[in-house]
Amino acid sequence: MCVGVPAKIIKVDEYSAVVDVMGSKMTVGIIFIPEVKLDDYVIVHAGQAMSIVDEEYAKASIEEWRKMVNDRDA
Amino acid sequence: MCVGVPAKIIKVDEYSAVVDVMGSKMTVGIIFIPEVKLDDYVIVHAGQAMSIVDEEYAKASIEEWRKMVNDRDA
Amino acid sequence: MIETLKQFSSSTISQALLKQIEQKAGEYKEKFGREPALMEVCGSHTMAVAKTGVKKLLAGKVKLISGPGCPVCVTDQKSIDAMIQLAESDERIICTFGDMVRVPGTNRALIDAKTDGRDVRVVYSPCDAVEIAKENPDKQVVFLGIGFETTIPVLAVALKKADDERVTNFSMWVTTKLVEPILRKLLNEGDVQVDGLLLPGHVSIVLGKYHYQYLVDEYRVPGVICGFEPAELLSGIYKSIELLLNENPEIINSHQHVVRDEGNRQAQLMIDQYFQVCDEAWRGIGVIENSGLDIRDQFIHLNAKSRFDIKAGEPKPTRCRCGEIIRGLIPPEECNLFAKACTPVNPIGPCMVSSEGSCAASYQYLREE
Amino acid sequence: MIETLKQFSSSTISQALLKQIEQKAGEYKEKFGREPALMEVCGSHTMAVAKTGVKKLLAGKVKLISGPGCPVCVTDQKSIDAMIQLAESDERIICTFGDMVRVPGTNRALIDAKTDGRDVRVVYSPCDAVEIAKENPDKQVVFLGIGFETTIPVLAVALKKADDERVTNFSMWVTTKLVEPILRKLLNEGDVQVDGLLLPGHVSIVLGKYHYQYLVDEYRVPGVICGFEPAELLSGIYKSIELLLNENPEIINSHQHVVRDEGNRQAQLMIDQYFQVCDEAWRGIGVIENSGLDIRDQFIHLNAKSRFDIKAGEPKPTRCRCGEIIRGLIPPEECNLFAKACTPVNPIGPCMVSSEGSCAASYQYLREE
Amino acid sequence: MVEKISLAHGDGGELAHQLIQNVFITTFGHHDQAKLDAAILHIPQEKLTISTDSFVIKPTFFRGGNIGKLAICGTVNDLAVSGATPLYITVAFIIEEGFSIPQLQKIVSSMAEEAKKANVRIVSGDTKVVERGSVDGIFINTTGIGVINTEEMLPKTIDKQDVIIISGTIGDHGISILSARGELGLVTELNSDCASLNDLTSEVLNVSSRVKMMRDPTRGGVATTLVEICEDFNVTIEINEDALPVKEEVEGACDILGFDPLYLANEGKLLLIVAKEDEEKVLAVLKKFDIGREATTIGRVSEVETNGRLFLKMLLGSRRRLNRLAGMQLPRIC
Amino acid sequence: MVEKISLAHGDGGELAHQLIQNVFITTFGHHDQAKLDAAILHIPQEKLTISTDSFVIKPTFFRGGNIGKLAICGTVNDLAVSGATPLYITVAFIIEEGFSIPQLQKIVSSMAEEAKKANVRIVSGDTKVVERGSVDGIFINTTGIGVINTEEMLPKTIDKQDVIIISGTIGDHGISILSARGELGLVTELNSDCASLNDLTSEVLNVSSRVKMMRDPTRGGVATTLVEICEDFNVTIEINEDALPVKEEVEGACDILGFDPLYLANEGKLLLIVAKEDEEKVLAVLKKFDIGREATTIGRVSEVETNGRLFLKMLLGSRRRLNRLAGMQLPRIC
Ligand code: SF4
Ligand code: SF4
Ligand SMILES: [Mg+2]
Ligand SMILES: [Mg+2]
Ligand SMILES: [Mg+2]
Ligand SMILES: [Mg+2]
Ligand SMILES: [Mg+2]
Ligand SMILES: [Mg+2]
Ligand SMILES: [Mg+2]
Ligand SMILES: [Mg+2]
Ligand SMILES: [Mg+2]
Ligand SMILES: [Mg+2]
Repeated sequence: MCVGVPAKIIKVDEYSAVVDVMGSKMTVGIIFIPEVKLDDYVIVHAGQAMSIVDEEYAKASIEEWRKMVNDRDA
Repeated sequence: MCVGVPAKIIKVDEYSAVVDVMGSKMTVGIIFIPEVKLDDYVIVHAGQAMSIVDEEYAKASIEEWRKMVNDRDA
Repeated sequence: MIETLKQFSSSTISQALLKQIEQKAGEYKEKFGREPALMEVCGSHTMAVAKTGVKKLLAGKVKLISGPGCPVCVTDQKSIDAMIQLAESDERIICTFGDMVRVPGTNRALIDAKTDGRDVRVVYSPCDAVEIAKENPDKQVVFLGIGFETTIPVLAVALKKADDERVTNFSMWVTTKLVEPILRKLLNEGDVQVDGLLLPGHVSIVLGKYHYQYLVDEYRVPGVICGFEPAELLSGIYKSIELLLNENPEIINSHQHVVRDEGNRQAQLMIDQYFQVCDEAWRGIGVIENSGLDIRDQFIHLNAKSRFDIKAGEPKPTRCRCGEIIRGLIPPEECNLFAKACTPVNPIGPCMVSSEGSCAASYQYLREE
Repeated sequence: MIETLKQFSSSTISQALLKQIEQKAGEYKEKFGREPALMEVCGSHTMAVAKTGVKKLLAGKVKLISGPGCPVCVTDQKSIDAMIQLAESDERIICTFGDMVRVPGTNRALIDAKTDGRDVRVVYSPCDAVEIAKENPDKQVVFLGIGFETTIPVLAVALKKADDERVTNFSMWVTTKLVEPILRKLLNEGDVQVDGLLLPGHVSIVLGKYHYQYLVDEYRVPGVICGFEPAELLSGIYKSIELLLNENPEIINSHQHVVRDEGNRQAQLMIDQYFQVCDEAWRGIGVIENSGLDIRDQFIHLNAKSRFDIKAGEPKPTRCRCGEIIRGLIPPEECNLFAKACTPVNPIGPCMVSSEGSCAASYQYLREE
Repeated sequence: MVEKISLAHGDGGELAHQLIQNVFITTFGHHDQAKLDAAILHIPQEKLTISTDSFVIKPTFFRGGNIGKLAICGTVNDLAVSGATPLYITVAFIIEEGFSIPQLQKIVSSMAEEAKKANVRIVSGDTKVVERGSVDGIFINTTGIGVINTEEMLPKTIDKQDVIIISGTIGDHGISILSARGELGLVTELNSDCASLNDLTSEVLNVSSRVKMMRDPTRGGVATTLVEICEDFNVTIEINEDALPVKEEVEGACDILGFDPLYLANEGKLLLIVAKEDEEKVLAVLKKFDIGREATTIGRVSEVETNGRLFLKMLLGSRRRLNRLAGMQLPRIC
Repeated sequence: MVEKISLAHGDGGELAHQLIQNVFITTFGHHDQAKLDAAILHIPQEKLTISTDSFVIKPTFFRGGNIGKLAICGTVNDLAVSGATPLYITVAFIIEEGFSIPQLQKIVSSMAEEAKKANVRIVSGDTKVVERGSVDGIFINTTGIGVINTEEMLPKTIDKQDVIIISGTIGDHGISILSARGELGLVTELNSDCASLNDLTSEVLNVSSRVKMMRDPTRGGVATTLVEICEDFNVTIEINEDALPVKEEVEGACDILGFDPLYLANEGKLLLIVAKEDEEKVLAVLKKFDIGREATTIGRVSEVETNGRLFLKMLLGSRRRLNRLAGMQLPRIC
């Protein structure tokens, strides 16, 4: 439904931030995530950061999958 | 002081005429020579016909010069 | 972080999940006598399951039905004609997402208008269109605002910017769509067997998990919010089948690292501030009450529909079956024109040209001939 | 007719006339102790005597002095700067005769403004500029009206057209010059020895023969109106020397097939209707009272000088000696810059770039190095 | 197929593929070459010559030709005047988005036809489509390769008294294009002289081994071409005003606008420097051709090993120097 | 000399003469050739190859090069991949009135430098100046001639199990240019890969006689180039998603804009089809070069004598067909 990409915040201004996607940079709006801070990862859609990526949850997902893999292998 | 070229009238309208200069054609104004008629030769300057060429006088000039030439040769 | 996210496309994990799904799908078939049918609501999911091969790999085991989640594809032909007509003026600059430019109108597409000399520009962000308006004060700049709930708040940001900065030559032509009304419509009509829903990863950023509770409460259909990488898709499908086997419908947020259960409050507020619900016409379906958003009356000065007198006639009917495809009634291959008269170079319907269209996905990713 | 006119460039006739002139010039020298000095008032005559070789062939026998008859060359530097400044706007289209585009202003020429993106167009007829104005209603179209009495009525036609057709975005920047005041000035000052005048073939179409009677009555200087073809030039020169030998000044119309003795009444009336006399600044000479024509107050709405606020600063003085050249005080070769710093590619003064300029004529037609 | 060129026709994708297949390969007719990045040439010869030109003419279509025909003739002629037999030609198009495909087809067909006439093979092509406004319609580059068959190569040493020959009337192309542009109000029915000259040059070289140099006096006209020869080879040339072949329409147009035919472009004229002894022979050969019927001697080499200058001998007997144009010819009024 | 190109620089007159003298001849450095309409080539060989391309890149200057460098590399590469040693190149400029002469000088210098690097001689030139608005800045056509030294010519018969090798990361040029345009807000420090490949190709051909075909995957990218090979030579090729070398910046940019690196242009990458037996040998040679350090095998020929199709083997093991682009890549949002 919409392209969204994880991008790292490398500079924060009042209403905008510069993000880096593996070396490619872009200025995006942060009106939807005013709490964002340097080094956060955000999902960018059409020039706006929509969400801050929570690494804990991401790791938990992977953990869950790994367990499934191991369960199966076991 | 000004480029002026003899051109033959090949079409006459109310305020303009089409002239032919040895095959190249152009539309020119005739406001200065309202008496102009088909087949007249006119002097054209910057898109306006300025004067009707009088062949009699032209011939007279040539006659005059020829006489000078002959006088000299004689 | 990137290392973590990269694992979402890990081949090992994905292969393992595939096997797990096959097993669960087997159990399902045993129990219910047929394969489980899941609908990807979201066009990006349609694209992702095709592009990664998930759809092919699960063929015969899990039925993946493409839903109405491609915003270009669901846009009514008359709306598309109106947007193209809008471009037919030397006084205007039409700004659009790349997705719209090749979509066929009744007579031609935006790109043909551009070829003919109209000023049609592809922008990445709607705010770029406001900047273009500021740089071209003698032209009317119109942004074509299409999209579902992920994109709508972004459109609101552009409206806010134009309004705050008093950019008087900017306006937006809006035909946005909402997820809930179309899902209700599909589930109410019941023409297509949908056992569970893969819920959109990005729309859900805005809406959150709780929003979907009506699916469970009113339709007893389970849903899993998931992402777009192979492992995410597969685990979403796995969880969906698990829920179906348990016969205990529930909404699972399997995209928690991105989607908060309550959604994004700021984005929701922005939507409320600049938009109001309206009836919207959906391709092949017709008008659905309160199924879209248009610019609030308070900001009517930014609404291209009131600024320009555009009257698109009734579109010429074609044999394109996009309408049925977006409702999940038929797969693209069942359209007689598919890959014959209709190809990405010569698209007959929007589903063949939109980057999220089901026909485009089938043509590009599933077809080997 | 064409056959008749072709004889005007007959080599036989011209050769014979040359010989006759040589003889007459010999008589003159015998009688007066020096060669006869004739001034070609007209720039086209300057060009013609150079281009046909007449000047070279008569060198040492008849002194041909170039006069002030090149309209570009006599235009004051400040006026040229103003016209170029006029072009420095994106809102304007400047239309001009080809003659003006390479004339150097203090900083640059019109052609440089064009290279920089200004809209400068060469037209053949001033009326074409009115048409351009009609085609470009959102631009101000300005025609640069320069010229002597042949061109002034043609400018009047364009003014009439713009006025009759209410073309509100057309105007004309006029710096025209009149022949009589400058001739009086030169003859009054007497800095240059002029025995007789070759009177302009085309200006005389408008003015007629009788107009020049003041030369005879007030200055006792004879004049011959003649054309531009070799035989015409030569016979004009011949008749001039004859008059000088007779010591009986007179105006001869040697261009009778084109010039009526009374001139062209219609053209004279058009001039009167649209123009009024004004003081004009002449290059290297300064302002001469009543020496030019500007648009009548009644048509001030067509006058670019009142429409646009153009203020050219004082031009930077250069070592260009055009001012002296147009007064016939020195030949181009006496300017230190001639053919060194100043060439047609890099003109320092207008005389090097105008197609009728004395320096251009010398550079192109007389110089062998 | 859509009727207008779009940017997608130039991006190397499906539409580009279709354009090349349907318009270029079908018209130029070589299917295998198209599969490769570079064309293979078979040339049984060691002395090769190459020439490149871009064609940007406005208008694209004019009396006597179009940009496509011109692009073939122009490069064929540059090879031909160097004494070579043109064999191969490459064509590269830059096309504006929105350009009409039927018009493109017409241009491409003219190219195929003229290439056939001139007996050259079109061997490599390229098509770029650019955004509207990035180019005005269509520009074409052609690059040609020819072989030199003669023993000695041109140019040969120019001698005093060598004659200057032109194969026909001058300035036709220049005035025809000016009129086609319609800008200065001039209307003529004059055709551009646009033509391939390789038959002329090869016949001339067949009969005379004393041709010193050949040129096609295009932009800048006969005068500029000769000025360049004078400077480059340190010779003085004198041409005669009354010997210059000029069509009446061209003379008339030049009179009106204050132009000089010596500086007008030609696209199908051959300018030769030939030893006096072979003057008649060469003229006779040229006159055998339709496009050489009005061939005539216009001047001679008056000095060699000098600092090169070009002179025009005028009717009255005096001469004047001719220089390069200082800028384009502009219509003069006053 | 004036600092901007004016129309008079292209009309064959005095200013045109000065421009050619001061900028082109001085930089390219051959004074005698300039006197003739066509250049004479000395090629001790019978198998010649020729290739033409126009370069219309915007912006004119970009990270890693400019239009001039690109114009040399591009044509050198088309010759090189055909198995030839590039020898001569012609250059033809179309320049907009008002273009900066110092910038032109920079472009011309890059061309001279790259030509020297690639060991090709610039032998014939052309300059046209067009009215403002008739062209966007500067376009350059180059046409190159090369000789084929090998016994057998490319392409050779493609066999089943032949491998597909790419000389380095894909899409660098495409994303670098996109970023240089600044239109979509993307900023990268990525250089275009713009480079001449003839050293690579000649070394590869030196060590292996089993190179079947070489290409430079420019417009349309690796996917389009391979689709064309599949269709033209009736083979099926399978490439592996996880084997594609893609720089992180390129991947990131593609993620944001919804682009596919397989369809992005490259200007300094060599794509080879090589017999399996020589795979390691060829890779070893490529890796010796700076620009070949990341050479890698990306796929193989899976079928021959079939109706040619290209497939991408995906991470999860299934495959999908790759077609030509249907139009340009456009950034997608929804
Ligand atoms: S294949 Fe084409 S015509 Fe058929 S439904 Fe899809 S878009 Fe419409
Ligand atoms: S040669 Fe040049 S500088 Fe000298 S007077 Fe003439 S125009 Fe002026
Ligand atoms: Mg050439
Ligand atoms: Mg040429
Ligand atoms: Mg030539
Ligand atoms: Mg190419
Ligand atoms: Mg004449
Ligand atoms: Mg090529
Ligand atoms: Mg190429
Ligand atoms: Mg050339
Ligand atoms: Mg290539
Ligand atoms: Mg990815």
